[in-house]
Amino acid sequence: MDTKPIYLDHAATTPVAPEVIQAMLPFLEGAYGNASSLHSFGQEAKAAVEAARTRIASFMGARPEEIVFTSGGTESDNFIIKGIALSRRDRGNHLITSSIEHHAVLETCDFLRKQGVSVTLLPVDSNGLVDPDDVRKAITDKTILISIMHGNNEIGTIEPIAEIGSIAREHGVAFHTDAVQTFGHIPIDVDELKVDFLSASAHKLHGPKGVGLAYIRKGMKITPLLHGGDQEKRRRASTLNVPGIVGFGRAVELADASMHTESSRQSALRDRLIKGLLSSIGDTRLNGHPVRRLPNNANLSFAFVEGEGLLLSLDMEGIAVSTGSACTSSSLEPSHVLKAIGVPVELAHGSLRFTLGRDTTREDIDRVLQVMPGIVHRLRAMSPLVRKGAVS
Amino acid sequence: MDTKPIYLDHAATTPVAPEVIQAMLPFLEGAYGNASSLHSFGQEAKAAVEAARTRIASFMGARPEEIVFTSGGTESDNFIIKGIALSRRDRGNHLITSSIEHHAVLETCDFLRKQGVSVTLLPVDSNGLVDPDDVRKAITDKTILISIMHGNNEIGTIEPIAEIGSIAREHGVAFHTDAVQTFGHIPIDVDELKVDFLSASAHKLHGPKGVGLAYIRKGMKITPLLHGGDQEKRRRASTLNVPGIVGFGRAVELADASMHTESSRQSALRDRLIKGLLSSIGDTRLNGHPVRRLPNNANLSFAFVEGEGLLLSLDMEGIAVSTGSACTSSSLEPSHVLKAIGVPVELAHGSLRFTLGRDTTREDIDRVLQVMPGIVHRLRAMSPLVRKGAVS
Amino acid sequence: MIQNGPYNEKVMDHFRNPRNVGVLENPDGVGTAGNPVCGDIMEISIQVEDDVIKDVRFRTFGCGAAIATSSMVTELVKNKTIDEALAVSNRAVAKALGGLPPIKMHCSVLAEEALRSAIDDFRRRQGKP
Amino acid sequence: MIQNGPYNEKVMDHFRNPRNVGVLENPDGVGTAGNPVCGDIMEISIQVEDDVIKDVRFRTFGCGAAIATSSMVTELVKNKTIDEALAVSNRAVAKALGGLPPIKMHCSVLAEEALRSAIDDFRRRQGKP
Ligand SMILES: Cc1ncc(COP(=O)(O)O)c(C=O)c1O
Ligand SMILES: Cc1ncc(COP(=O)(O)O)c(C=O)c1O
Repeated sequence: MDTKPIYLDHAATTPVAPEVIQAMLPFLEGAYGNASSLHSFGQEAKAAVEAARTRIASFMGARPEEIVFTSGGTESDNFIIKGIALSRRDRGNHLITSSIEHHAVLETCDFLRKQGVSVTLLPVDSNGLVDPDDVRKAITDKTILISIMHGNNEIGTIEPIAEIGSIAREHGVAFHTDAVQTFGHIPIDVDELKVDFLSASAHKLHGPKGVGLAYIRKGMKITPLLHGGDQEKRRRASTLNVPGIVGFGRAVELADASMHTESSRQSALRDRLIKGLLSSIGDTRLNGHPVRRLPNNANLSFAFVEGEGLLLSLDMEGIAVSTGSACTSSSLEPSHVLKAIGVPVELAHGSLRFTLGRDTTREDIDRVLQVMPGIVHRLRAMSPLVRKGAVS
Repeated sequence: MDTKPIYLDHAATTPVAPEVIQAMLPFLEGAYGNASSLHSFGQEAKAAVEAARTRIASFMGARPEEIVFTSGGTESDNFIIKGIALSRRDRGNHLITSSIEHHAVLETCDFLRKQGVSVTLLPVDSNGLVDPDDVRKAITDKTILISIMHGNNEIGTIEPIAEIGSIAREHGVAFHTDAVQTFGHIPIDVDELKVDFLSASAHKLHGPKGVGLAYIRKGMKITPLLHGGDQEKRRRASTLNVPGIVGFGRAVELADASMHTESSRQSALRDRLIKGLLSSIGDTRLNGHPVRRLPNNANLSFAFVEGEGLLLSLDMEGIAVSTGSACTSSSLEPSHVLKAIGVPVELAHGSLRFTLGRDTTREDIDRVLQVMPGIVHRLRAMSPLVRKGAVS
Repeated sequence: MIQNGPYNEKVMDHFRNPRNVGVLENPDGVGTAGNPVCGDIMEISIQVEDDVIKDVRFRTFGCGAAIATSSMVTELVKNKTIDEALAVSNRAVAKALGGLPPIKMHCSVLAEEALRSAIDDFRRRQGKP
Repeated sequence: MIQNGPYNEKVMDHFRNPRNVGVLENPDGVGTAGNPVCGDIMEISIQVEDDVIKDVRFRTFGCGAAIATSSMVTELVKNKTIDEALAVSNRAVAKALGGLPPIKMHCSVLAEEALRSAIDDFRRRQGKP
């Protein structure tokens, strides 16, 4: 392809910002010390880690000591959910979560279920919203944790976290939110959201892959997932990923500076994309909430065709999108999220997720709008599901 | 300080090789795709990951699909030991390990002990060697895993892994070795060592921090530690750390090329250091095996003084060393390893670990030999443990 | 073969330029395999003269591999006798495409099934068992 | 204060150039605290004239903080009356050093203890309670 590639899969991962790479390089090149070492090499690394921790904590209204660095969103989700299940075993064995969580939450809950923990999977409405009242009703005296994601990675719906947080507090139940998709994209304040635990991952906000964080509210006891050395106040062992953490810190700084303008800029482009696709291609629907959605997410289903064919056809045009969450794109199952919001299975198979980023321009969107109708038309012409004359 | 800093703490972490940084940069800059994504960005990332996997597998005599990338040595140790304890729960609940393992193994075993698993901690001799016969005797019909480290991170002793592997096979017990300190430093072949599981960490061989591997012999079932997406054939979820993995691959390539010459070069320098210190400073002993030791490790105890004072004094001279394992350097306890080999506690407090690397020169060693006697003398002069006239 | 995507160049060629797309006006046999709930459905129609498949068309709802295997199976059986066509296994289809990712091998099975189903339909119409 | 090591500049200064190292020839009181098994032992000897600590020396086996706190406590009590010296708390020692890492606060406690032990010894020798 001759034209500049257009990356519209920012929910899968984002380009590392040049400023982030610049911030990381000194810690790859010269300042390579182990942050646990007492000598100057170590202390230089440690100072950089603590600066990043302070920066990130202040961004989310937390205290530095409430941040535990991890290897990513998956580890944070596993750490928090398993850690609470273990540390509160004597208080109960019931978890509440939603049916549209990321697999890092759902599979962890599934694992715990096999260990004898009972799990309530709350339904969502057709826009993907959890009803806070459902949460209230699901709480029992055995409930030890509620885990509801902040923004959904597939359909972009933003959940009523603060409302659920109030309910959790009323009942004295710990509350976790997977904020991997929202962190750095929309404002987050752990006190306003009333969360006790939060997961985030640097590579979703133009930071490096392989680093994330678990926010653990002061006073909350939790069993570690990684046992070993004394790092992170004995909450997460292993040599600190200094360049990764420094990069995460810089990425948060950049997000902080641009979040406000980017979120309105991207929302406008997102809406242009959604309106354009819905109007130019028949038998197409938008998935997720029309308004309460991530600024960068457009998820649509195109009847009669299968998503992978659309994805490959777009890829041939230099346009990168996703058929669902990247981590399950090799699965044959249609998305559990689309299923949960009631998209018929055949239609779910024909879904695409476009996720915009800081680098996305209006020209990019217009190019998608230009090529999509032809691609859908070509695949529909091949599809046995199209009744003759059903689609032009 | 005016002189060039001398880094002699390679067991804590190593400088990232310039070639490794060069290999990583393209995957931070342009090729930032998520390796699970179907589009070209994703497939480019995936191809790079698979090339690294193949490279690393061949280095250790394994098949690519036997390698699971993790966030480091600690995660690999936790994953393997907890994963086997869970997946073989119906076959038994007994683990065998040694008293000189890294905390990532010991603390994991401790955690499992609290969950009802029984753990045999084998002693070591005064050189730090595990007796294979002790392993044999400890095996019961409930034993599900033996975990003995390849090379000790504090005193450098290399354990008789192949012998223990034979015994494990005879008894049909799975066998894990923590090879974090040996990987890339001495030859490793999983078939010759007769291991079923192995842990390694890239930052110990001039690779990046935050990436490691778990070797899992074909056919061995194991419960994941990180549940979530479909990555790593469902053995370890989370977006792959593409630049980290690529860097790990390059680091292994470099180690492969230089290991042979480096191991004899470093052994010679190490011996020069040990002999020099023993001869110029009285009341000093070498810890660990005189011959079966890591090429880059010298661990010595200096009577009457405390290690941190030595470390800080050396740091003031621009020389970076460690008092034990970096991850516990903030602890007040003397090293469990020195205790296990019978070093009296007061003496253990006065121990230093010098670990050499590819960048270590003879001049570096000579400079240490030049400054150490004065440093020890100065601290001894302050020490109430020195009987008048006991030390010059 | 170095692949830049999930599929090799041959698969991508058949995905990009599928052969024999469509439905025959007056087919002698039509068969389908798969179902849309599973995300794959293939429809093959054949025209048979003197026991030879003179023309063949397919329509597929499915992933890239599903489209490519349908396309390839039509190529492989065109101008073959019915018996020769029945001997075309799913492995032969996958092989002709230069290989498929393991997770996509089921698509080649579907292609084989759709073809057999079309031949069954042809035989039924002929009054054969 | 920006620190480049585990300790601030003041602590490092006292580690590098400890004040009043050694043992007095004819002390009026000697005290120790800690024990080598724990990795810290301090010994303080004092010379007292008219209830004033005229001279003081220390020897320490221990970490950088242990050495620095010993050094600082000798500075703080030199030329103080016994009562003034007894009023020097471990927090005062840590504060005079510009702060210690939390994990090292026990060193300042040891320094206080060694001093009190030396004063106790002095009083014992004086026949006081
Ligand atoms: C909502 C959500 N949670 C968790 C994760 C897992 O994060 P990571 O892949 O960094 O482990 C992701 C992304 O993959 C996500 O979108
Ligand atoms: C023997 C050994 N095992 C495990 C580890 C843990 O590795 P990491 O810090 O990369 O998690 C280390 C080093 O810290 C080690 O030396």
